[in-house]
Amino acid sequence: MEKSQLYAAIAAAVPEAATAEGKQFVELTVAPEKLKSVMGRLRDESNLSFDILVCLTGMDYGTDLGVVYHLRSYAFNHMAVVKTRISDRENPAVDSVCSIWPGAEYHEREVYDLLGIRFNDHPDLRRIFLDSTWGYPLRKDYKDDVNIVSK
Amino acid sequence: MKSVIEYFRGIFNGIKSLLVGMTVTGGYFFRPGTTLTQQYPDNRDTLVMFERFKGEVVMPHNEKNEHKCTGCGICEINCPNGSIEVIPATEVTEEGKKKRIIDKHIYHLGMCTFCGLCVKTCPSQALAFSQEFEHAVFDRTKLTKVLNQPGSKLMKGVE
Amino acid sequence: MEVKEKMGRLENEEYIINMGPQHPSTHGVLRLVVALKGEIVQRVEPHIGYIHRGIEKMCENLTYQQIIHLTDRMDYLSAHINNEAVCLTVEKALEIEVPERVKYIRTIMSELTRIQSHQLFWATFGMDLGGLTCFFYGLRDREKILDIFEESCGGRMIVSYNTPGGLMNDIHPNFQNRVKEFLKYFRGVIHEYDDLLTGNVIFQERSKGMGVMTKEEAIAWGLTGPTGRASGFSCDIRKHNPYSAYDKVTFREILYTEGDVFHRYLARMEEMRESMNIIDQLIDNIPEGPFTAKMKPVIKLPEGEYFQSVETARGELGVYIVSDGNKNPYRVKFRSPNFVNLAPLNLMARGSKIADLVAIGGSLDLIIPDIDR
Amino acid sequence: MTNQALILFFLVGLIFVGVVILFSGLVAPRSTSPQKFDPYECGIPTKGTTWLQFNVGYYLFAILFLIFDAEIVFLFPWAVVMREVGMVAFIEISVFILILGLGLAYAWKKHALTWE
Amino acid sequence: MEFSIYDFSSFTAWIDQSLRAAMSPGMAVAIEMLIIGVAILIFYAIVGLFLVYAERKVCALMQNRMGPNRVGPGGIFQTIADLVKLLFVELVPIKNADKILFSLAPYIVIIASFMAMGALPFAKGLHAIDLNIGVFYLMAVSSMGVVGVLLAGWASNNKYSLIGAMRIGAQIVSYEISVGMSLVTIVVLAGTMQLSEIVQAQQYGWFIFRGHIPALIAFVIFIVASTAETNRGPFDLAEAESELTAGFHTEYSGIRFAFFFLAEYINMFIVAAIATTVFFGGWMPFNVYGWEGFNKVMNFIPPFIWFLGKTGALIFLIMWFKWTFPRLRIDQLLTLEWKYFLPINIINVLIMALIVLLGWHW
Repeated sequence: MEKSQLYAAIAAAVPEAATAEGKQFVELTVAPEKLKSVMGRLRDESNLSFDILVCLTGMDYGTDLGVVYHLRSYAFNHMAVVKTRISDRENPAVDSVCSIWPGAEYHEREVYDLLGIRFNDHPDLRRIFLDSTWGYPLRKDYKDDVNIVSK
Repeated sequence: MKSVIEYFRGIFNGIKSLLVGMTVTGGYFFRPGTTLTQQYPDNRDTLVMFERFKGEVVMPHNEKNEHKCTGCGICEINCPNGSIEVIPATEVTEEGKKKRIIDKHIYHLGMCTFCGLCVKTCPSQALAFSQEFEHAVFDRTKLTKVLNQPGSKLMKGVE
Repeated sequence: MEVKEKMGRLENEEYIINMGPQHPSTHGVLRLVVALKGEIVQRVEPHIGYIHRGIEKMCENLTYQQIIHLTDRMDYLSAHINNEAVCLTVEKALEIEVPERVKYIRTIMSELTRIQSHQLFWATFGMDLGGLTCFFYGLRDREKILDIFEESCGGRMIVSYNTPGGLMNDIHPNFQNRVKEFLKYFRGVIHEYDDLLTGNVIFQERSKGMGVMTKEEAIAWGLTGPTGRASGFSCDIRKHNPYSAYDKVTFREILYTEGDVFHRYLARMEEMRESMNIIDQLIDNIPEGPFTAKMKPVIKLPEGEYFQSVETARGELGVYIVSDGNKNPYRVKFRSPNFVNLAPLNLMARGSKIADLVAIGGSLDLIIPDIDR
Repeated sequence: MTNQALILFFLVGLIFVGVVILFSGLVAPRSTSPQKFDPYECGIPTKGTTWLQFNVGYYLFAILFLIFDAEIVFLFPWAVVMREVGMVAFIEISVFILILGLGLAYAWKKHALTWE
Repeated sequence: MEFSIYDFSSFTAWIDQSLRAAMSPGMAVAIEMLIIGVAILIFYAIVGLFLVYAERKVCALMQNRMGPNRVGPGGIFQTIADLVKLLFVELVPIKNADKILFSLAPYIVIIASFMAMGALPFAKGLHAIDLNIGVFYLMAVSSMGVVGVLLAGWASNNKYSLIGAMRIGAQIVSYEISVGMSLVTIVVLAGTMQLSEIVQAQQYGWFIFRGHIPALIAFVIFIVASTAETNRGPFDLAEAESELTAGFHTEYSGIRFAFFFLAEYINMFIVAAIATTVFFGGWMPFNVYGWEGFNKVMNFIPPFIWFLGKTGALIFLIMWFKWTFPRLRIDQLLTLEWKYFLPINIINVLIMALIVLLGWHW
């Protein structure tokens, strides 16, 4: 499927997401509360069937936090990027996609650990790398004078 | 009956596979000449490293104790770990102009990751990798090295 | 609170054993908290982060050239492929076409990296199962590839050979001869691997039917690399989204359907042979030309986001770079294959024995620095 | 002579180990670091008691062992006198072994020989 | 007084007579005991040290490397250097361990191996204990060492050790039967349990040749089962280092650990020596019927050398197993015993009995 076709198919399947034909992949921007239903449809729609969660990245956009999902389809070998933005920096939360892709479990724990984004309904949301005394190091406003030496 | 045949075939194939494995190890046992172990401290004199081996960063000096470092500091900027510090000095040339030279080119071997960016980006090829690989010392401070030799000068013609 | 939570999960009548961080079979500082009932594993809980270095955070303060040498230290057995992943991402962002010569050399180097990684896998996997001799044979053969690396790149494991736009320096004049010599040598000794381990009845009994992942599970968990392909998940990036010179070679994607320890092992064995075939096709045809494209000394990616996957020895490594137009990236994310492959360990090992847990862990071929990053 | 020799070997072993451990205890250093005395568990303090009720899957094997070890005890004297007694001994022991063999076959059939 | 290296009985008798002539009978026995004790101790130490060195060299060569080569010519003194080092290593008292059992365990493994060693017929007349139930005695004593291993694992207060101990428990209850059964097969053929008589019976051909295929099968099972009993090779589940770090001896340090190490090698020697005695004619030279010249040359080699040579070859075989095969899993270990060795062994004994009764053996 060509990218433009994929774009059209995605736009038809998930009308509530803002879809854009990005530089590399089709990009979708979804509100956090609609994320789970959008993701579910992206996986289950037979002409999309995004059944592989390639990558799950936590982002700090300065003002907002965000989560970026890279999805791939086994059958069609096409990719799409789903983005969601959370404006609440103090108590960020987004729905977990573990029930859709079980492989998301570790990714989400990592994002929780490094950026402090909570995932609702996550089976086992604990910090994965760092202990509880650390802040959230991948946030842009994270300060650590002891361990980070900037040139 | 079939299971009985399977049973004995299993035994036979199992023993055969074990014997095949034993021929490999036994083969090496009875051919002791095939050992490849390097007798490292003994072969120190004859051990030659590859010419591109990244042992440590050095600043080659010629026989007149001259180096090529102009003290521009590009290596310092490019080093990802901050293992290079260039301490510049100024020198008044014969024409009376002030010129930037190096006072000390400090290299922290303990922080170096041997990425090679300093050597690659040096505009005057003043740095190089040596084949020295025995870096062990008893004191961490000895890992901090001054690369330009005392009393050395900038090579003529290098800007 | 965190600690209490953990205690609550563990405090019951099960026999809790820590495997790791100081344990011979965890290949690094992975800690597995294993709940046992007799010899049977009830639950495995990986605890990671012992060597978390925050590479993603460090990248935010470094230029694109400087990032390369950090990626070496993630999956140190696929160092060259990791370098390549970042370089490909940067080149894609800058829309640079690298010279053909670079593509060929990168591909050959990647395949050599894959072979040496699988050799080490074979060595350590044999050792995990108690066949200590495997370790020495594997390392002996791996040494020859490391010598090839050292001659051209100057480093053995940590090669840092790629740079955005090309290579650090050209291949050594001896390179082609040495690679051919190695292929000849390795084709001659690879049968030892099969004789010693693959065919061995004890090994087969221990590995067949252990830690099974079905194709559906593998896809759902995102298992990639030989681990995924042993389950029938056709996930070879080289095949499906070719990069560098992979579109110029013909090779087989090793696929099995069983998804057990034995077939993960077999997939790696076959991949070594397939890698040798790939090198065969390329080694004599390296085109002449420059070893690097023309690059500015300071690389600034145009604003945007870039994602590129490559196939490392362990699976799909994705590099996701978000740039705000500066010389430093805004955010770098590495989708490391080991991190993903570790996740279903509990699923695989549940109900097997301790010895199987070691075999399953070994068959995933985990590199802990890549998990922790 | 034989009995004394048995005691002798027992004593030699005892003295050998005792003397060497004593000597080692005298010359070896002694540390006071409390961490060193912890049981090894990969650098993590042991959780729970070690001597917990341990589920071993081989009690059935232990029972079978008792049966067959007793069988061997009977087989040894039979083996010594078999030549003198002749074919009768063979038939008798065949019946004996057959009964035990049937027991083994039964255990096999009932999957008692698979570790659980 | 004349004695030959081919028959030590005259030599021992001469010692006995001269001692009895010089002093009271009680004193003489005491002196004899002392001589035997010291001799066996020295032999024990030499065998231990040499086997440790041999294993390291064998495994090195099989693994395509050099092995010890620094201390002495070819590294021959390496084990002595190791021993001295181990003597000077701290004996760490483990917190909450069962102190008595913990220190008792090395005694048991060493004493068991000593008692087994004493019953081996090294050469004609060179035989400290010649029981009429020698085979039985060896079986009993050599499996006693495993109890020490079990104790060590239990007493260490370490979870790995405990699992190792449990495994060795399973191993004892299984492979004891195989060892016994394969020895029964030979006792059927020999008609005696006295080791000296078994050796003597092999004067005109070793049992492995005379007993047809049943003897060969018995030998294979014996060597595999005794490898398992000595907790070695592919059967080293109790110390499986990839799962249990060091298994039952994880907590043992210094010379206490060295005793377990030593006992393992001595046990290997003992099982190889038993196999030599019952299958390979003990100290009997290799003779081929009709080749007079060849037999003369073979007979010229002293029996002591024959015995050690055959034992050494079998030890090499056991080492070869260890450095080639991956380790078995505990359930495979039991499967191998109960589903393969035991049925085969039972039938094997019966076939052997039939062969003996019908006079089909040579």
